[in-house]
Amino acid sequence: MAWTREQIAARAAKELREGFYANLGIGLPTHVANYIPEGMKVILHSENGMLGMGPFPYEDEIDPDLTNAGKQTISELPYSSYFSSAESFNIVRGGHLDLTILGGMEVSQHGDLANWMVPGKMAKGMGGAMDLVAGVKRCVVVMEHINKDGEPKLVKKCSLPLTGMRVIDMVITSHGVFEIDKHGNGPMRLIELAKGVTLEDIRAHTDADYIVALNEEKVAA
Amino acid sequence: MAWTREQIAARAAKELREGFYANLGIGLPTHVANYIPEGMKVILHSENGMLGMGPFPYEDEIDPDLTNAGKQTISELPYSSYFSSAESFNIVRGGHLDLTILGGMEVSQHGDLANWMVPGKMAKGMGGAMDLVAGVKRCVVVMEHINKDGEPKLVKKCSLPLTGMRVIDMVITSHGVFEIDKHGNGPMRLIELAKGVTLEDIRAHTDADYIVALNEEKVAA
Amino acid sequence: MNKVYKDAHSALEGLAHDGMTIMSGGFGLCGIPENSITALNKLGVQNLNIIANTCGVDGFGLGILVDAKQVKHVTTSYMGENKEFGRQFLAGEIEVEFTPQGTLAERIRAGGAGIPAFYTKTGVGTVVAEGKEHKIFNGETYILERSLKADVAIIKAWKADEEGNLVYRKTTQNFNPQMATAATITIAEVEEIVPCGEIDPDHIHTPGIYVDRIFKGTFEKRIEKRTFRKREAIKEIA
Amino acid sequence: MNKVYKDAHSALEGLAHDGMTIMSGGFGLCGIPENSITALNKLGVQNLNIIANTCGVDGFGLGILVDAKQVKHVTTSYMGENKEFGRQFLAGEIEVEFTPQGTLAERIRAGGAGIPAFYTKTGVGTVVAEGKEHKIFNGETYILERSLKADVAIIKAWKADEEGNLVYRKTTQNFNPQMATAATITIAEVEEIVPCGEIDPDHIHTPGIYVDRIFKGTFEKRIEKRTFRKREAIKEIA
Repeated sequence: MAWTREQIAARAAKELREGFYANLGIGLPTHVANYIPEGMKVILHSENGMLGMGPFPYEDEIDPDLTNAGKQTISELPYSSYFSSAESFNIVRGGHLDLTILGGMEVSQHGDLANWMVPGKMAKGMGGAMDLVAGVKRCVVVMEHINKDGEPKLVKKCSLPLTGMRVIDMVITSHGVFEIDKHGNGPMRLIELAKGVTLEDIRAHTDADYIVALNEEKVAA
Repeated sequence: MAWTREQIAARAAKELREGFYANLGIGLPTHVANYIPEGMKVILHSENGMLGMGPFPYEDEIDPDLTNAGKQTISELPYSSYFSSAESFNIVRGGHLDLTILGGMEVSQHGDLANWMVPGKMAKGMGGAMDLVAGVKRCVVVMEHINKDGEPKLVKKCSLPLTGMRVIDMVITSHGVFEIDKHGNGPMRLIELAKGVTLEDIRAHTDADYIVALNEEKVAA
Repeated sequence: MNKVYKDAHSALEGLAHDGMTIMSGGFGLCGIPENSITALNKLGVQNLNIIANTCGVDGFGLGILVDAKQVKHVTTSYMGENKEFGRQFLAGEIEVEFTPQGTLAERIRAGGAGIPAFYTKTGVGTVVAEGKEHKIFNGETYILERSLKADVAIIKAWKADEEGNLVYRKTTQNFNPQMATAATITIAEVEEIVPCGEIDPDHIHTPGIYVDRIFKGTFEKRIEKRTFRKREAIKEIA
Repeated sequence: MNKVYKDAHSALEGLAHDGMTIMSGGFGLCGIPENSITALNKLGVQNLNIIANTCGVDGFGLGILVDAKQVKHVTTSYMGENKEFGRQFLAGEIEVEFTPQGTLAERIRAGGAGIPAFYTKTGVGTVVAEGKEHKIFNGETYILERSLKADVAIIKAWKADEEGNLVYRKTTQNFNPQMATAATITIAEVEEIVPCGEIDPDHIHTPGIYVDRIFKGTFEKRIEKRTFRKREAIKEIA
């Protein structure tokens, strides 16, 4: 009884605003695009050099010269633009993106993120993740609340190698939504509970310090 | 009895080679373009964002959107390209230009150049001169041998504020051609005399240390 | 999110304030934001900090703001043949920071790209290097240059689409694309605004993410040095 | 100065040598220099230092050189799903320097732009920052990153003219334009070589000054993840 992956993606989509320039990470974050409200214009950035990323193409329009950062074939929109990787990361590093939504392995209560390697396992590389968390105005992580071994992923201090230090503003897990004051030293703020999840569930599966600051309406929703 | 300004420009043109990418400074250096040998392709760079700078346009083809770094209206060639100032100076700073030819007020025997300001007089700014001398593979100065007050412009040490330190490879004056070993501490090498100029003339009007290393053929020419 | 404004005045109103830092595109009088400059003059804002490669001529381009004594400080590579600018400079009425042209371009680019500082060889051993950190890389000496940012960038492009994607024409590009990236608010004046989809996305020079406001301007395009050749005689260069 | 070569082999012959540093453009399998990679494989050069955002897949792209054990060191942001690469990495047969993707792009750009080092926030507090100079600007901590250069850059563009001016198509641009600037010799393989004058000079992405050799290649353009939607059902994004 918690949010499914699709429900996490749907909740994350509520962080989007009209006119936002946003980057959605590979995997679960990509699904957020399916929940952009009808009529809202959100311009999606793809690290490999595109703004205005469109949906998957029709099969007869697949173009090997048009792929996204996840190496998937995609399509363009009337307002799309293409550019180099250098320009793409000027956009990222320069703070021009309004929002990025990324997956996570661990998030600390002060906003540290670990999502690129597990010691002892083969690291494939950080790709653009370190650039995104360092540069984008607002960083949201979407992930399960506990890992495969049943351990909390919201922690006091990350045990895995970091992707960024004090970079995450919000975490949306299968269990609820947490706000982080990445520049301060306070606890996380639990602002929403997933349907069917109790405060007791959160307590049992969260290592990070947090306070409960539920928005009544949102609990009911 | 020395080289005229046009003769200096003509001599400087001999430093060009087929396929060179070159930047010609404002004033006398601009005239060098008139002496590029027939059939030799030299691609001219303009700091304001162009490669393949063409000649002045025909009067009915003047385009205010197409000017050079001297703010003159110019024309394009079939192989021209346009780009930003940032890219233009990546080309300069990154060492992609083969040659620049610049004017000078003073050049020291170790290749220091002063050509942008005179203390007490109003400085208009260095423009791209400091970037050019710092970045271009080979820097040639064209200038009169003595200044308006009759003083030598080839000096042991510049008295005017520098444009660059140890940056000049060759100086072509009204009196002759001098090579500089900008990374060493030796004297300049006088390799050519202008027609009608004697070694005595050079001695009388040169403050810099130099040795005479004339190429016989060139003296005769 | 409508980025299209009626004119320079409506695009600048509410943004312009005394003491603000403005980046202004152009090289000489080529590719300058004529309309925004005139609007700033009419709005009467004072004590402006201007970042621009050159500062116009008497009575045109940024010269308009200089003539009206609206400018307090200029970061530039070349002040040009502007007499009133020269007079104010010598009289100490206007402060000038000269920065080499390529360093200026790169400092602006760095400002937009999240790079606070970079090393360059340009200016080593000159007055430009004074007071700056020196460091040796591979046996060569470099100096540390800081990035530049602005409150507002006023730039000129040829065409925009409604998303703010911009294309420039010939040598009007110059400082405009980088300035677009380095300001809190970027205002682009253009000769034509076209619907999205009309500009080939491979031809876009400045992606719309960098552009906050656009308007269609009217342009005098004054020529600083009108040089030309006769049809008959002159040999082509190169 | 003829820049046009017959094929990858003639463009690389005499340049390729054991232990050389090669920048290779592309992102995944999109916009990669397929022909030059194959030629390097056939030339049999060993102990290569490769700078590339990703390293191909087993049997295609840079994976060809990895499979043949021609690669000694890789500077990359993401090694991808390449099994043989992973095996060599775990076995210590290949050295890998991971660098964040944006930092990699900027290090290459800096290499071509005469900038030996720059400060960035990316990687602060992570393993990437270890051993690097830290400096505070405006209250924020940044690390100093060094530029990258190569002996040869092998890149892929859509079209070239005979001067070497290049245009790219869609997302094939990626690392190619910056790599073109950062190598002693840049070899561009293209789908079409056109006479000078056929490419609008405002549309040129890479000016010919950065390009030493060009040839017309043949391209498989393998797709890594073939994703599509049905015509009927699916709602458009945005």
